[in-house]
Amino acid sequence: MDDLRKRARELLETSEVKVVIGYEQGTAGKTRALFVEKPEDTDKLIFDSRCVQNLAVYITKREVKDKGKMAIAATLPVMRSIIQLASEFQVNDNNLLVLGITPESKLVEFNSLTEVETFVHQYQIEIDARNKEMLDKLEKMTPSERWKFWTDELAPCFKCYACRAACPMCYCSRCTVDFNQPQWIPVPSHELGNLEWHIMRAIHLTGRCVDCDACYNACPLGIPLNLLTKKMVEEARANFGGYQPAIKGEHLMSTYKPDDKENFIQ
Amino acid sequence: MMDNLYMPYLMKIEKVTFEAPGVKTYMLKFINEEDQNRFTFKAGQFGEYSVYGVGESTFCIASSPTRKGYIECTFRQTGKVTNALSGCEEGSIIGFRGPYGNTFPIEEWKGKNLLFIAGGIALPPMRCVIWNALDLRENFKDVTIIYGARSVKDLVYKHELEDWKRRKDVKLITTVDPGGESPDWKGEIGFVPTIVEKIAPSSKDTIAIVCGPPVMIKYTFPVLDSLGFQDENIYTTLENRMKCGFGKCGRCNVGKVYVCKDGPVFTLAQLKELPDEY
Amino acid sequence: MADFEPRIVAFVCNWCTYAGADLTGTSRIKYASNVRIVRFPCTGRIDYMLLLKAFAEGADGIIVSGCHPNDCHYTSGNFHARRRWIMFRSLCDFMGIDTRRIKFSWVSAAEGAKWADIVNATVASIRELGPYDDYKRVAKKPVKEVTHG
Amino acid sequence: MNIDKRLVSKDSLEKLFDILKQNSKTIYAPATKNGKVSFSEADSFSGIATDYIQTTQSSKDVDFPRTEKILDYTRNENGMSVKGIDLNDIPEIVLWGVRPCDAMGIGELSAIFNWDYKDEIYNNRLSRVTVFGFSCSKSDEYCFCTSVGGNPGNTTGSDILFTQLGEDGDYLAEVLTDKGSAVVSLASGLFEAATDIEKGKYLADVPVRFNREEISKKLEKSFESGLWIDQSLRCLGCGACAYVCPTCACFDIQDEAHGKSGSRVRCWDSCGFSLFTLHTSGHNPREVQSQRWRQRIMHKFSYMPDRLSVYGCTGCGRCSRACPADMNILEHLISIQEAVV
Repeated sequence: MDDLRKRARELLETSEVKVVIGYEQGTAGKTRALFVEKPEDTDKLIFDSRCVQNLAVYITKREVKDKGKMAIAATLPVMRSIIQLASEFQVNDNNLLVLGITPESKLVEFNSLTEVETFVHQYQIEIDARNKEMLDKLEKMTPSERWKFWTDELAPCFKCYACRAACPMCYCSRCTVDFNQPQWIPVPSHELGNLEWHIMRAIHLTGRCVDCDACYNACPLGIPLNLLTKKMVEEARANFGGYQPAIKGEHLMSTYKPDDKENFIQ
Repeated sequence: MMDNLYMPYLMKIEKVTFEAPGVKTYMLKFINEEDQNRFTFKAGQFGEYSVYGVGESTFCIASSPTRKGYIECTFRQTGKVTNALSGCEEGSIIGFRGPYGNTFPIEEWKGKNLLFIAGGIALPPMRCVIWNALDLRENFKDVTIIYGARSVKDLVYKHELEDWKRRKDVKLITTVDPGGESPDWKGEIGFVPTIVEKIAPSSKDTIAIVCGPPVMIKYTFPVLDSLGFQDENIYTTLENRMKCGFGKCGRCNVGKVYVCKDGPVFTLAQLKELPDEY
Repeated sequence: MADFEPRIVAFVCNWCTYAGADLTGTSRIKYASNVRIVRFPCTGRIDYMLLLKAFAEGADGIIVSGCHPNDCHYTSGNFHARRRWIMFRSLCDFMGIDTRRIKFSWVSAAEGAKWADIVNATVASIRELGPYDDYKRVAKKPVKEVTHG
Repeated sequence: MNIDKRLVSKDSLEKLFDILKQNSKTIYAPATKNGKVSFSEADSFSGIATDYIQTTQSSKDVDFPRTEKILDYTRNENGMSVKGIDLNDIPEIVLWGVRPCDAMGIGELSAIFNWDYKDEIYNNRLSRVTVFGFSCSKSDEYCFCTSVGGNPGNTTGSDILFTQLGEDGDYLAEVLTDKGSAVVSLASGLFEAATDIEKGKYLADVPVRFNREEISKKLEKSFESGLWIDQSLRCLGCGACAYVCPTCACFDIQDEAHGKSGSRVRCWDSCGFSLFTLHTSGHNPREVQSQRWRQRIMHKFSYMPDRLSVYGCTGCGRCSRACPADMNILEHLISIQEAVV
């Protein structure tokens, strides 16, 4: 990704941006986030198929935002997250420059977020085959089998909240879980506390999740909690024709259509 | 029943005193007689007061150790537990765990002047040591109390302020923040640090005890410094987030110090050694 | 499970269904007493979390009811609620929560009889299903001594 | 003191497992789930995972469970009845397959839970646990037990330490405590006499990467240093590192009410969360993530050694393996050692 390094160096030398967020070599063959502030450090920037962490989680982080204008090396999921964050007024053209990396690993620089939006709208949010198959398998189960599946999967969860921390859409300064008046979600990680937490997470991400798997990759116990948000993507498509992150677009769960269809209200 | 560290004593609320808007004082008695007799504590120590089903909250024991048979606590209604606590009334059952933390070294202060400086809701930890000193009044030279609050109705322990005013052997100066005075207010008007500067108590052979909101403490220490007070002679209590109270849950760890075990009473000299993380 | 008396919690909107329930009473229509009614300003204010809390505290069935579309006192409360129920209900179904135990309905202030029918029908069907033990077992599960996966 | 060395053949290990089962011992052993190896109750010897370097979670969940009831209360007409939990109904547990760094961590947890005030709940649980340590024949670049006073064949904390002699070989069993010898007497047939076996040959090679005393001294002067900000930029502020760590003991106490009765529950907490030090007034002594990351390192490598004369890290490398942002603690410690302060 030499053109990424070259472009990042220029941006920092002309101080058009104060920090470039990209990937660098991590431990044991993994890659990790890198914050480049000095032009000479740009040669640590790398990009290959291992770079899947959603870097958009850092553009709402106080310590990074306060550095000034940011440039971010953004793959397609990261770009989707950026557009969804823009539609929720978290980032704008003054504090973010997007260095796009297309699915064919080609560098594309965008001058404005609307350009990123048009690029993102060329692709639909598609659930990958392996997870699609898992969703169908669960669909075929009876409710009590699904209940057993989910209570068993969620039982080991110890509420480290890595799924919340790794998700770009979870930028609230104080999460519902952190309130104790009322204590909506029990703090202890017993079975009820885990169930209510994961339901709340799926509901709060409905219509906002861009299906980037950051939550699943972050979970130290490998709990398939991304199936919940993927199911909500599927349901959004089935019931309301799906959604695409759009800067000026309507938000799925805070708008309605008078003729929304349903078959269970008497 | 092995002594479970987390098991509170059961206490009954004997008397409820309404001190100021949102501020109440509870007089608590042990339900179990032997607990009452075995229970001792020293000025400056705190406890964990629990409302079952809601949680626990940390405040100092506001009554003096010289008064036997009950303990008192004063709190402001702010968080989840204090809201539930202020919902209780006389006869309610709550829990109390303690006493925890270190104490004001009253023995060492014998033969010295005492200068108490308190602000707002921080009078309770001071009141405990004030009454303790006044009950042993002959051991100390003169006792000065400077107490300020945002407005007249925010002054706590109003009846006790009257007692201290009437006593000849105590010099009491009360003040309210500018604009907080009522028409017939006869006390000082001004922030506590400015009043301390105005009264300018002598620092010779004097121990200063300062408790109040962080902003008051921040501006009072330099005034005491200019009056010549040594750092080792200035005491304060540190209010950190606490949960267990016996040095295990890690919340109150500041530098090498666990505030619940090595505090909450610190001298200014000790505070200056702590990293700026409290 | 003939002798089982289910505990039903009804979350209703104040302007339509609650008024409808009043009408049921004033017109002396009998309906099952298993239902405990919780009044809300609007169905738009009924939080999905309250339904989960009801199950956690031991409810066997839930009724959620409010104004018909276009009748809402706040014009769009029930529209927002409908979209929320569609998504929440499919998530519950996906996780195996028994959606047969949650009845959604529109009952206007004039439909006293409909309210009685809905309550009776719900109580009968929940009595058939029996207590909601699956959820109670998770909710009341004592904090496992050693909580390994 | 010479350790009671025995030999246990490869297939009598399974017999040992069955004997323990017959004596109604609950056995917790590593098992694979969702592609991760964690301790869980083992019903069969075959279910025990063997091809792994380290479990995802440490074994502290057995002595210091992530969620644990500490008292029950009931409101009744003449006031309130509160009772502590009955510790006798905790089963006798055999912790099978504990790595030496986990076993070493038990000592550090006990130091915290017995500092001045004795935590009887923890001590009682610990007294019911028999630790079967298994030495490490493999390690990876996350491991650094040798830099913090441990080693792949360390006996500290284990009741019996098994070391496999070669790829498919028998086991050297070092019986270290009374609990260990109790197990030996339970299954004496399986523990044969051991000839003089040179254990080191079969252990993994873990290079020493830093000197912890030097780091502890350097930390004294680096509270204000800028390295905390650079190191913690990619930290996301979750609790994964604290919850998988064998020596993190910070906890929260929460009440749960259901009608007239309820319980008080102790559950894990992490200094990485902002809520950990947030005052009700809104004041938060640790406002940003760099202060919280600093607290994690300072507490383990400066405050604990100073106050409890025990380091808060056994070099298992779990926090780095579990971290979603690859905050590699070994790498950070090395950069602290090299930093000019």
